[in-house]
Amino acid sequence: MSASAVDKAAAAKPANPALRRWMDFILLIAGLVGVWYGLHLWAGDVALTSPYATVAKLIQLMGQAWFWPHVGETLLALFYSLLIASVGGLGLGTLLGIHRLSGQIAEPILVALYALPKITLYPLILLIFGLGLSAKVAFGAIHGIIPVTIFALNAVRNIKPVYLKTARVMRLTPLQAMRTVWVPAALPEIVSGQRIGFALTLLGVLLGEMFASQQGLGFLIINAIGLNDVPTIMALALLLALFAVTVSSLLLALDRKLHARS
Amino acid sequence: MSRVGWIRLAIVLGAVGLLELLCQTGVIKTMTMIPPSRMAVELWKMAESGKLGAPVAKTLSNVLAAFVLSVALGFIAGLLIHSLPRFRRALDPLLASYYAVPFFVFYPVLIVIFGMSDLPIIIIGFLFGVVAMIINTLNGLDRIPPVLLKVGRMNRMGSLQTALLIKLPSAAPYLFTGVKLAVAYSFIGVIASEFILSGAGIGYDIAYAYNNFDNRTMYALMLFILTTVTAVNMALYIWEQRMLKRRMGGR
Amino acid sequence: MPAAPKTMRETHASVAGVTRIFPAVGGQPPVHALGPLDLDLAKGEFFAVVGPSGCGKSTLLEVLAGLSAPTEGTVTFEGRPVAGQVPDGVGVVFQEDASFPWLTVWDNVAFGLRRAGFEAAEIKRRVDYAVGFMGLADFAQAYPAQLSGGMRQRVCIARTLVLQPRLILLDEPFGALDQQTRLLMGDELLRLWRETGATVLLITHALDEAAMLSDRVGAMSARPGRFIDLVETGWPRDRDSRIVSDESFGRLTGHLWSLLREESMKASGHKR
Amino acid sequence: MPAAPKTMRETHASVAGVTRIFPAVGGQPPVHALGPLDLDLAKGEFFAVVGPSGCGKSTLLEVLAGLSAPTEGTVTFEGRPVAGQVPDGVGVVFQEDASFPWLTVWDNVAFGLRRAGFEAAEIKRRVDYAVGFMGLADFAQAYPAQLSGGMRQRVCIARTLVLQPRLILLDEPFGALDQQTRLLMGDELLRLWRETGATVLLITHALDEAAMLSDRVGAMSARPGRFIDLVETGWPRDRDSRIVSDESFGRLTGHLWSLLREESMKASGHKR
Amino acid sequence: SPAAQADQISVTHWGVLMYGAPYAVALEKGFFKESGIEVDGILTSKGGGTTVRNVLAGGLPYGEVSLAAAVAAAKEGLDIKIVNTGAASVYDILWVAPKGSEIKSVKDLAGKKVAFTSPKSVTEMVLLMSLAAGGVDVKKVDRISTGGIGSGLTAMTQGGVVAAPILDPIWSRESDKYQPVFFAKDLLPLMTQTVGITTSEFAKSSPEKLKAIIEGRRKGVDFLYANPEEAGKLFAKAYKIDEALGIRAVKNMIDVKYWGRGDLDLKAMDNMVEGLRIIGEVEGPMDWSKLVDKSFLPDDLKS
Ligand SMILES: Nc1ncnc2c1ncn2[C@@H]1O[C@H](COP(=O)(O)OP(=O)(O)OP(=O)(O)O)[C@@H](O)[C@H]1O
Ligand SMILES: Nc1ncnc2c1ncn2[C@@H]1O[C@H](COP(=O)(O)OP(=O)(O)OP(=O)(O)O)[C@@H](O)[C@H]1O
Ligand SMILES: [Mg+2]
Ligand SMILES: [Mg+2]
Repeated sequence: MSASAVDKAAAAKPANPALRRWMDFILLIAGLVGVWYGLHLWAGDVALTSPYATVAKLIQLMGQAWFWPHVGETLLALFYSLLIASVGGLGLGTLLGIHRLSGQIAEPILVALYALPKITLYPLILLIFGLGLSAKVAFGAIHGIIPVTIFALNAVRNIKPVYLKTARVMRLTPLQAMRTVWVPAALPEIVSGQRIGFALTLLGVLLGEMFASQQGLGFLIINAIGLNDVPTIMALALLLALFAVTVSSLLLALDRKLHARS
Repeated sequence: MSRVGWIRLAIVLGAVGLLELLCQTGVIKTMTMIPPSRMAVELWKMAESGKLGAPVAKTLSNVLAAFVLSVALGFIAGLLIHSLPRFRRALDPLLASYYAVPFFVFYPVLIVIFGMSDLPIIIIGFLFGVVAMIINTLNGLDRIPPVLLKVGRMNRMGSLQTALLIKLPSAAPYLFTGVKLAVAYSFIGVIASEFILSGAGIGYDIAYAYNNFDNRTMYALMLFILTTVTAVNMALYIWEQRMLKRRMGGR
Repeated sequence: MPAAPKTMRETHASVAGVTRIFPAVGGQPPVHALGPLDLDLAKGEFFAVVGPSGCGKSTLLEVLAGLSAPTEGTVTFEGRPVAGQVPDGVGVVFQEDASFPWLTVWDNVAFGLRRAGFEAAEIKRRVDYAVGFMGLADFAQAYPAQLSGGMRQRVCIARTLVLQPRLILLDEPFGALDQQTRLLMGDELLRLWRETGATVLLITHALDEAAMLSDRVGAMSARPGRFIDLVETGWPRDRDSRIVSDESFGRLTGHLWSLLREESMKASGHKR
Repeated sequence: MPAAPKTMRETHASVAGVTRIFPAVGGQPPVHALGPLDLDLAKGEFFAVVGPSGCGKSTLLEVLAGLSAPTEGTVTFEGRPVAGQVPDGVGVVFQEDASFPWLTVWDNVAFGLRRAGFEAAEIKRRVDYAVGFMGLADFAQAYPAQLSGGMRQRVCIARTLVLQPRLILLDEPFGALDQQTRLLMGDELLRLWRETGATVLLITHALDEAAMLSDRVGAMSARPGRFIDLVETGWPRDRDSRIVSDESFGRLTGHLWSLLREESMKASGHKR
Repeated sequence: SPAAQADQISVTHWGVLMYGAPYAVALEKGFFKESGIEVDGILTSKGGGTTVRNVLAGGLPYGEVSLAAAVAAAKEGLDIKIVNTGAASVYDILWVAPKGSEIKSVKDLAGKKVAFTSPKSVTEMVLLMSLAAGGVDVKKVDRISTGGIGSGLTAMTQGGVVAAPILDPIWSRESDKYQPVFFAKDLLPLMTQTVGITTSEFAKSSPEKLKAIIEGRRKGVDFLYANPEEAGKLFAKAYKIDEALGIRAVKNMIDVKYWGRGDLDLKAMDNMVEGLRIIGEVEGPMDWSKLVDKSFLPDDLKS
């Protein structure tokens, strides 16, 4: 009796959960494209091009030789700002997490700074960093560094004290303890922070490019806005969304793997 | 105030003092930045002359609208998404990458949908805030100990009663994180839209002062935003600490 | 051990042919957690369940309470089938801490009474009594976070008991207490049981507790849990923890211990 | 109870005049958690500590291990003062689950050996043995999240024991296990203790466990914890859980129970 | 400050509006090199004071900015000099209505909602002056700031406003969708729209470079007027737009003599300042003598 019930339960199990998840994702994307198409029908080409026209425009853009230096420029700026935001935020967050008092002092300040519309800082950034790559990098980094810091701070602060006690009982050197206990214990939350940090850093870089530059995707977007070139605006927004979703999914997969263990 | 609070205050005052010193001694030029004391004086003058009233009212009411929408709809959307685990799993990669897309490029679409009014700007603020609220609502609902929901069933409670009397209070600490972020993003969304898309409001006035090299107005307004955001944050922080203290027993 | 005249008593709650299989999730195979298993609880009986960890004790309790549906079989309470809903008159104390951290001790205890729509005066009377009875009077306005684990468990017990359920299901209610305090609480549970005449099902890890408190002990096998023996204790209704010095108490626990030694080795995956 | 010739044995670790007071934080007053208290552990002795919840047992252990400094008094291990650092040769199993969720069972157990720089072959030999010994062979490549609470606790015990400490401090190591499994694990701990000749300090809630396993039981008062009695059990070195049927076992636990009944009522704030 | 490449100059709305065409031609034809300076890129920005700030923050402090922004910067005490003229008129601006709309002239705007880009911008000024010049009571027109050209057109398509401003090359691209309501060229006098500016310091230290830039641009302007077809193609290439569109836009501008060759027409500049006065940007008289420096102009344009 019960054996047959077990079989029944086993039979109800779908063939391949990974496949089903992909199907779900594709269905969701299809739904979003449907909404997009509906909006397009409603608002018309003046405001929103159709999914098909957008993809066609994007493919056309990607076929142009001049397009790629812009992508390269944005990626370069993103790379440097991510480096600053991720590594800097991680280091700062870790220090603040280890030293409880400074963490308690700094966290509300960080949160308040985070809530400040950073776009209002742009004039200041320009005055400090001048034009060009450094300003973009700075703008990207200030968008990303605070969330990364806050996540890392909480990750380190929330490490179970008993892990640290274990490290002491094992008589680990501070370096050993850092490498083999602190970092792996805090890693899942750190990766979560990096995901948010990535998205915001990218946004920051784009905003920076919109103000003063002659290269980069942000520059192309602001130009397209100026020219009221809706297909290009849409194609670039799509490209950015695809890029962000891809990176985010990769980090999410890592995130899930790390969280699953703990 | 606690010891930590005093140290924090001292650090902030120290930073402001240092800035003041650097500006007063000319290490930072007036063309670059005016001293904090001047910012405060300028802000006071603007407030007295009544120049501040209209843009502040406009921006703050837009922020408030965006915030209320984000929190309310974010919570409801969170409840719905949480009850659809497959949908949620598919949605996950989109939620986190969402912030990388610059929304204001869709401003024309929003004009089409919502007309020429404050609404498109409120919607941009809302779009920024709502996702943070959804993410944290999901987080909070995930962390409700299942046993509390069982207590609800034992007391034969309906789903609305359960949502209000068990899910909401139980997830409250996480919802609070969402609320704090929604405040931040409502400010960021509304003011950034005003800054980029022009029109009216504090963000626009900052952009305008910037374009006209009017550093006094620009910094006065930036000071205003900074203090407002900090004050709102501090109020939320204190409220949150009070709740957490009760719940965590000061641990 | 003298057998109590069980068959002569009226059946209050029962499970018949019940199994519970948790369906497969992720890559993991389905888990056959319980049964098939039959059990009749007589009205006013104090029944204890012991068994190795993970054998399905909590699963049995949830099925009996109507909190989860059995994969096969039927559950009956007071003559009516239990399906998908907790029947009126059933109270559960869960294994985990189920106190609401956002309510004071007093409000926690009053929670169920308020949902059930009692009058304010009646709520106050019952809650004040229960809070005092559970030794929580000094902490009535405290929040659960300020209490020790054992005190929190007492809040949950009080919250369930103020509703005066006719069937009380207790899942390791004394788990967070030290052994000494467990015995004291056991005595009080016995007094309450005597006073109200409720039917009690108590799940516990501690064999001596099971042997001391109950009319009948059900010893479960390793997962999937089934009863390998149902032992009548034959204690008088009017008993307390001093029973431990009774000579038959030692024989009883010895019997349970030998029954479960094998099972618990299976369950804990020990030395296999 | 025959007194063991304790005075003739060499002292291995000791605390003298130790108190521990947690300084005030926030609005809360300082907590006097422990002492003043003296204790000498003889080399090779098996010492058990019992006492009501919150009386300072874990605090005593931390002070003894050098994990936290006493507010007053001195701690000595193998003739040298313990100060600010855990001395070599001390192993601790904590009350909470301390298995590293990011490592497999095997890697968890190997953790300390790797840090201490053992050779790969030696690590493999010791870890394989310990994993098998603890009944975890089938789960060597599993992560702690896939294990039950009891199995995780066994991982932590194995991780400490493979280092072959000369002083083993155990804080409720069987807390997550059911009573039956506890006894089995107790037997194995006894075997290990006999084989290695280590000194053991075991903290436990279960009086029978303390009485069964140890040479000497220290019963602590409610907070601030002090020893209200040190009871020699007088068991032979070569013993196991069958001792429970010994007539003097009942007398021993009875004595401990009466000692602690009062204390635990104080500590749990019950009926005051 | 860690400056960007030293061989880039700033042009307001480069890549978007017509101010950049002479630079596009000069770059492509090598006119700057011919005149003795290496320019290998143009920095763009949203216009207004942002371009001025970019000029001051960038490596090579020369840029073409709106006259309004230059005046505002000078009023706030920024140390800049106006050294040549860019766009000599505002005749590139017109207002359009949807095809088939009843709005056909400036008079039809009375009592209606009309878009401009943002408060105190050139479009607001041109709208106010054009209404006045067309004899429409300004108070009767509901003027709406839409934030940009694109959103203005969208708002108009949706019926939020009856008319919206448009400029080349967008106008050339979308002229079949809209009907013109009025052209600034039909209503307004000659008003200098953009000027070249630099810092006093740079004017002192590198007069040769300034002269070379001004000369290079002027050659570009001459080429535009002389060879509209080829110039249109070069412009389209630089702006990454359709060739036909580029040619059409360039021809439109040639028709209204949009680009100045560099000579500073104080009268036309005063006209612009008058406009700024109307929208409340400038108060009091303007003293050009401190701000304008003609010494870097080619000799034939210095008069
Ligand atoms: N939701 C679930 N999904 C899959 N398996 C489950 C689920 N809940 C419980 N199980 C499994 O069912 C079995 C019985 O669980 P149950 O909680 O009833 O045990 P128990 O006897 O109460 O154990 P304990 O004494 O440790 O509380 C266990 O092996 C457990 O792993
Ligand atoms: N970090 C701390 N700060 C303040 N008080 C503390 C701290 N750690 C422990 N205490 C207090 O010290 C007392 C002794 O704690 P300890 O953990 O040693 O008790 P215990 O005997 O191990 O209890 P249990 O049996 O519940 O594990 C408790 O009252 C506890 O509240
Ligand atoms: Mg259970
Ligand atoms: Mg302890």
